[in-house]
Amino acid sequence: MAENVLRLENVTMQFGGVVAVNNLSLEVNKGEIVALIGPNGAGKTTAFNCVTGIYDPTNGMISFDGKTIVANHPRGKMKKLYAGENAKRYTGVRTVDPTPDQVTKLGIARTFQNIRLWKSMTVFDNVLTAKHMRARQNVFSATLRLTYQEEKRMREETAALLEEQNLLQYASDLAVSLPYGLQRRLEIARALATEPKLLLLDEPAAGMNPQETQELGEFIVQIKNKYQLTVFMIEHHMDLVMQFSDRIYVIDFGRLISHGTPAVVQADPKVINAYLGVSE
Amino acid sequence: MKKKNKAELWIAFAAIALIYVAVAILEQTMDNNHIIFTVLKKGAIYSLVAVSMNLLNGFTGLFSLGQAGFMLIGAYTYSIFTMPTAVKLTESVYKYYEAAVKFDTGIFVGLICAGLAAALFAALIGLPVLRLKSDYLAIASLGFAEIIRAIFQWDVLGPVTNGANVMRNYLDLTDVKIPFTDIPFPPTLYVFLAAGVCIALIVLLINSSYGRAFKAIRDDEVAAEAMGINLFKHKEMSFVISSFFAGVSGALLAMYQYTVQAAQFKAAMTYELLLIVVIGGIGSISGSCIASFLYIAASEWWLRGLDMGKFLGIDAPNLFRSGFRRFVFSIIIMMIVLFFSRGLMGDREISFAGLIRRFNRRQTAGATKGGGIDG
Amino acid sequence: PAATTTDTAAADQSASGNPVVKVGVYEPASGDNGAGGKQETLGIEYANDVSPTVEINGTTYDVQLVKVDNESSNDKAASAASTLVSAGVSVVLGSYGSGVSIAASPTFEAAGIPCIGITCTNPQVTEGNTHYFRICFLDPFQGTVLANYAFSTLGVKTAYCLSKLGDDYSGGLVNYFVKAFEALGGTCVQDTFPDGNSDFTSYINNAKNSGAEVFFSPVSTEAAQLIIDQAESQSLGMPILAGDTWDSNVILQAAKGKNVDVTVTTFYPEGANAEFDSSFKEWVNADATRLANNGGDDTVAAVTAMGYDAYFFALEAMKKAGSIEPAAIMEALWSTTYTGVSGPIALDQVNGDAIRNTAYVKHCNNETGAWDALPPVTIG
Amino acid sequence: MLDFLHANLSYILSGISVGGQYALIAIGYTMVYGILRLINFAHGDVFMCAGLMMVYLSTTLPMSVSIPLVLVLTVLLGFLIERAAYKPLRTAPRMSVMISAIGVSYLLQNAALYFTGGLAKVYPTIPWLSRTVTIWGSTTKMVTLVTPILTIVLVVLLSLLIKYTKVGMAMRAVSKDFETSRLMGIRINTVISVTFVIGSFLAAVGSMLYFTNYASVTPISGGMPGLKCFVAAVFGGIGSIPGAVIGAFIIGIAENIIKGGSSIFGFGGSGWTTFSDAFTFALLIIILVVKPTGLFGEKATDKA
Amino acid sequence: MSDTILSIKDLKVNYGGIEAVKGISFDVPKGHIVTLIGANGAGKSSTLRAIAGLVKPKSGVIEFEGDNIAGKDTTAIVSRGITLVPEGRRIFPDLTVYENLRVGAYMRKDDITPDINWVYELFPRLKERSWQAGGTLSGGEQQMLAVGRALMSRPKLMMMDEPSLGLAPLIVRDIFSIIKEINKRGVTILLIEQNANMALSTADTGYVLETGRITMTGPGKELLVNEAVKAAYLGT
Ligand SMILES: Nc1ncnc2c1ncn2[C@@H]1O[C@H](COP(=O)(O)OP(=O)(O)OP(=O)(O)O)[C@@H](O)[C@H]1O
Ligand SMILES: Nc1ncnc2c1ncn2[C@@H]1O[C@H](COP(=O)(O)OP(=O)(O)OP(=O)(O)O)[C@@H](O)[C@H]1O
Ligand SMILES: [Mg+2]
Ligand SMILES: [Mg+2]
Repeated sequence: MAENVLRLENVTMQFGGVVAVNNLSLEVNKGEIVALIGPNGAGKTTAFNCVTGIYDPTNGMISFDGKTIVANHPRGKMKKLYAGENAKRYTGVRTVDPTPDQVTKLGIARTFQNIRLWKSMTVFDNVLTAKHMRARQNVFSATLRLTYQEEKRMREETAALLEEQNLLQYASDLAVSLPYGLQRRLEIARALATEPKLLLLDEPAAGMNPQETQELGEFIVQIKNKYQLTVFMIEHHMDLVMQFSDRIYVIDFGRLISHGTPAVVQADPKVINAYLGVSE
Repeated sequence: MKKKNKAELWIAFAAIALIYVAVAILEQTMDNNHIIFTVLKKGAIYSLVAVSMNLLNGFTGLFSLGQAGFMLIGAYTYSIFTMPTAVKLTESVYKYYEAAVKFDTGIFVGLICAGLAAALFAALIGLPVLRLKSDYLAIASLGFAEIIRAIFQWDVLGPVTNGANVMRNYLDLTDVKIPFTDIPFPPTLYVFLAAGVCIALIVLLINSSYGRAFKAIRDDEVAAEAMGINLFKHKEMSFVISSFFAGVSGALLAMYQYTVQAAQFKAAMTYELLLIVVIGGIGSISGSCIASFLYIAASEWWLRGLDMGKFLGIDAPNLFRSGFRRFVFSIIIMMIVLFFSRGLMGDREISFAGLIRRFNRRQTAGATKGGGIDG
Repeated sequence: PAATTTDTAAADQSASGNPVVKVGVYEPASGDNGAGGKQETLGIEYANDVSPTVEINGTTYDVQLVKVDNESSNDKAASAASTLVSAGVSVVLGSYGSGVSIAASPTFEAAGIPCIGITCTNPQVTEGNTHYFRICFLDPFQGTVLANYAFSTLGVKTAYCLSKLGDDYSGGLVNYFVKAFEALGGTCVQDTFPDGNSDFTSYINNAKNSGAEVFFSPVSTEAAQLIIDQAESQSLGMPILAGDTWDSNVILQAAKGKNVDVTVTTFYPEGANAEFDSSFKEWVNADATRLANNGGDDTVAAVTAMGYDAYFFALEAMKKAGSIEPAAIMEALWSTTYTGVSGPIALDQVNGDAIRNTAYVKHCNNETGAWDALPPVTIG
Repeated sequence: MLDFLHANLSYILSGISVGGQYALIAIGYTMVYGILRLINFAHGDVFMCAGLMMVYLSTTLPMSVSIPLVLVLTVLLGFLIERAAYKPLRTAPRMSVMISAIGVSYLLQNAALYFTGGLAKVYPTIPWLSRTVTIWGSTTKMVTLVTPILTIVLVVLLSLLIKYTKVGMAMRAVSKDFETSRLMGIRINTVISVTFVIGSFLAAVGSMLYFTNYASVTPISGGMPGLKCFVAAVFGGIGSIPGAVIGAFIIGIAENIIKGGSSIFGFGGSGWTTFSDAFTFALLIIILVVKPTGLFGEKATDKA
Repeated sequence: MSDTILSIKDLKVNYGGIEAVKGISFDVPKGHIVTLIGANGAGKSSTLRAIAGLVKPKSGVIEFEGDNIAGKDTTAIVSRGITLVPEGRRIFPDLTVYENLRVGAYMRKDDITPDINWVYELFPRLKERSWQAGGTLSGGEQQMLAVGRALMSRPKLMMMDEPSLGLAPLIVRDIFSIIKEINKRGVTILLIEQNANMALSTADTGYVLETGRITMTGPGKELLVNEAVKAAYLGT
């Protein structure tokens, strides 16, 4: 049995009356590419946001590499509001509520549904800045250039990374001036610069045509192997999902409705009803 | 590419050195009471605050309007610390109170303490305020500045702050001595040195890994946080550092002005600084400096004649009466804002290579487009 | 490192061919004290019109006024002062408002230029300075006069004192008033209002609720107008007392026809010198701008008379110095004497303050909108 | 309790009155912010200019003419400011527009300074409004009683306009998305102008009520009320009209109670008044710390 | 052959120094569905934005019903009967579904009730949610609203910019059947899609855009089987 890298256990995220993620449990194993699919508004992005610390889930536990990184149970106002499953289950657990940067530091990096590059920065600086987190320096030593060697190392590594992604020729261009597809690739390169073990991709192929989507899939496999990553992605392009993922989780209204290998999921009537539709 | 950068850096150094030499020579040869020195001193001090404000507003994207408050803290800390104990105790300044601070320090220690006091305060108010977004942050920081001003005017603190009355007789620019001697240090040069060192530190910071992190926060907070940049830590850092330098510049302003009073550090002062930062170009250090000098020179020197009956040789006491200067000045500002909506420099810096390139271009061909400014 | 500026001053020549001596007029034309500053400046201008030249050591000089607006603001003081220094003035007159005088003092000191305070009454203006002189009485004196007046003449035991936060003038005067009033056995309730405040109703209610019998508020004329207006609408019901700033036709206009009782102390009461009054009125009425600067009518403000005296006092000092060198004038000022429309002026040898022991008391007549003179008060 | 209220009625009365005047100005801030995301720093100065116009017009014209004329001219001023100083910067960075607003504020103040010669101008008495009335032993001007009523009537009218009319709907649409509004055929410049016209109109009404209370107008008369009203708008959640009104009343009343603090609560001496403005800000900061977008502010959701 | 409603001649669009559209020409016949496909950044959106007047074209002619509308004001253009369903839906989040539809008919002075009923008929989902604020709808619902809103102005020409972006496969199919439905009612449609398969099988005519230029054209069904198109846009 493969060891699991990411594990969600009964995760629930409630906004006021809306339960965006409802008692969701899933696992992502080391070295896998796992896809999360489901209709619009099913709660996929919300689930990602719970993992990365942007939201603080209402209930449930998330562990990464065997360590609990998020844990919560209904408190305060939520206590009255939330009466779903497992409401009491985690009351004894110490709540863990990391900020996104802490999660990233643990080794989870992500990309965004709508590209979020740093607009005023060059391609090079976008990647270089992502290395800031792991740099060994403080504000004084950095300002007074006492750690110039560290800076030099960061620059060399950035250049190497860009070289690898075939982005080096754009190094001094503004990130936003790149074509869309390259921006996606740059966003992934930036995420890699944080030296992650797990990469979360939110609709990496949005706005790409089938051909570009195909290339993207190959690219993901390539970096996964090279950096020994685990990949967890949200996607609506079924060609990409079915061809490249090892396993698929399907959610609807925040709940898991199906999971398994692409073949299994594709044939599941629940999934066809809620998501895929009947192909003509 | 690397080589060209190096060369440019050296040219920049040379140019800055040249400015210093020019100031030193000017001060040795010209009458020291000429208004030009007022402009130079105040301009240098405003450059420092403007740059520190730019660090926060321009580079970190935190829209804060608390600058005047931090300058106030710096100015008061400096004046309280450096006012000779004898003066404090002789009633001449603390007329209505018994001075409570019974020690004094030198100028250097005073300046550092001024910065530290402002930084400390910034660290405290940063905790609640930095959670707020854009305009809410602006108004909250403006509010804090007003609260600080009220506290410094409070008569209960009179023994320390002299209530709402002026602080004076502390060590000012005339008390600066050349180290280990009793020879007075040229005051304008001193202000230039002090402000220059501070600005240099800010520039080094901005070009370091931390500076990039600040810019990342400005461009996209969510992405910055997702890439492992601790938002609060970095915002607080930028806020504290910016306030430190605002405090130092407050102290320099106190030195230059000979007297300080809390009443002067009003919201209007912050607006004025914001105006300078934007006119210079948000995110441009050299822009802030140039705008500071131009702003001070125009408002306090070049346009004075508009107020005093005679301007550019035209004698028209009825038109050029009191208030006309400010009227004209505000029209000029509006023009700049409307026609250079990104400021004089945009977010670029002056670059000597750019200047040279422009110069060459003009000499060789008729190419007109492009500026002397460059990334 | 460099020499002083006077060589440029001496080199200037006017149209008449006479050499020129420049006199700096360091006064506010805007801000809180704009109205007072303008009236003070009018006195100087009038004097300059009356006597545009001065004979020093046999040479006739044209006196040229160099005016700068200090905007009633301490932070503008230093650069306004540098403007004068830069223009090469030999002596500076002003300013109305003590704060700006204190703030500009070091700039003038550094340039070695003597200054003559006209109506700035705060002791700190001249204290410890050898270059700042003054031709009016001081706040400790004025405060004592007002306290005596309130305690003895009005017979009140509790006073409500309102000053502006961060204003040296009102803060100082209230302080001396309180000291004197409490020494006499009275009690004081103190309050301050912040900059930019225009709602005085709460302060008036505070005064009423505090059980005070007199409302002492030696603040700027801007605030005074508001106080008078709101005192009426809130039925203050006690006399208002103030210092020299309120001696202004702005106050008269505000109080005319209102149910308020205003008494002020001042440097000069209109009518004390009929000749000066009438010729000044003629001069003011001759020009619309002057009239506007005087607040719209031809009332003679005390500060105007003082400005007039200050000008001649400065000329006197130049004559005595026999030079237009600032240093020489500064030296000569200590021993200059002059009898002006506001009385004889001589300076003490400690701080260079005028030796004056008389303050004039005026009461506002709400029907005629003019000042009624009360007997002057002399102390010491 | 009743006695306490009775004794301090005058503070509360003037608080309510000031609050009403603040509300009329605060609405201008909040509406412009709602539509342009712009802190219109010049709004307080428009208010001051309305005061000065009244001073100058009433010297030659009767009240029945000057009052409507002031309303019209102020509206025109607001309209011109928008066209000259903000419209050219529609696509410029947000900060530039704000600086333009600060610039206009400077310009208006300095123009007023130049033309008035920096002297305070006595505000004319508007006959009926200035009458003194006595209620329950406290004397006050008629305007104190009129202000809150007038304010509430105007605010209700305004809310109806925004909620139910076509131009109101357009305003709400434009405030979210210029480009798409244009695609719908909305003339955004017209809609923005309407916003400024309404804001300036209310400022003009506010100026009549305010200066009737405070007798004189100076070039900086707009500064402090402007800042306070902006605080009121933020307090209530900038962009929200009811928020601005409630914020304004809270600030007006709190401010007057604080000024009367030593008398009402019987301790503290002049410390209360030293901090009267500071208190306003402290209140604001407390609200913002608890509710980062003000009392009725929309939540800024930034989804990842 | 039916007459041409929109005719583009040598259109160029620049952003600062960047040339996004480098001189393209094409016609849209009345009553047809025409689609533009092409890689990211090919200039598809820029073309539509130029037609709608949201960007000023650098040069070229945009003829709508015989008049040149290039460079005209957006309001003037949309009042002629052109409408754009913008990239990313852009519904007004604070307005209710009903108000969003009303804003869509902002320029009309006549009775809009029949049109609202028509939209509700097309999208019964919107009728259920008519009092819900637009911002709280799900992505698919928002897309329906954006289309409905565009219909409210009774357009002669409806331009859609990637209506299927980010939608679940099920909804994507819905959207395309709705496009056909609208077209049947007489509205000419100019469609941009990344989902080239769907777009080409729906459209009467297709154009392929590459870095600001048109490189191929033909009936949708033909392009669908074209080898070059297949290789570049349809994947394997
Ligand atoms: N901050 C929030 N406040 C309130 N509701 C929210 C918030 N974030 C998400 N939601 C709601 O939660 C539900 C799930 O949204 P989410 O973005 O996770 O969907 P998704 O599965 O990523 O859909 P899509 O495929 O369209 O991106 C939606 O109904 C959404 O409106
Ligand atoms: N506002 C803008 N400023 C500068 N460049 C722009 C702007 N909008 C688009 N561009 C550039 O113009 C080119 C064409 O963009 P456009 O949006 O028209 O492409 P598209 O074909 O619609 O692509 P996509 O599939 O990504 O929507 C791109 O290179 C893009 O970077
Ligand atoms: Mg999503
Ligand atoms: Mg596009």
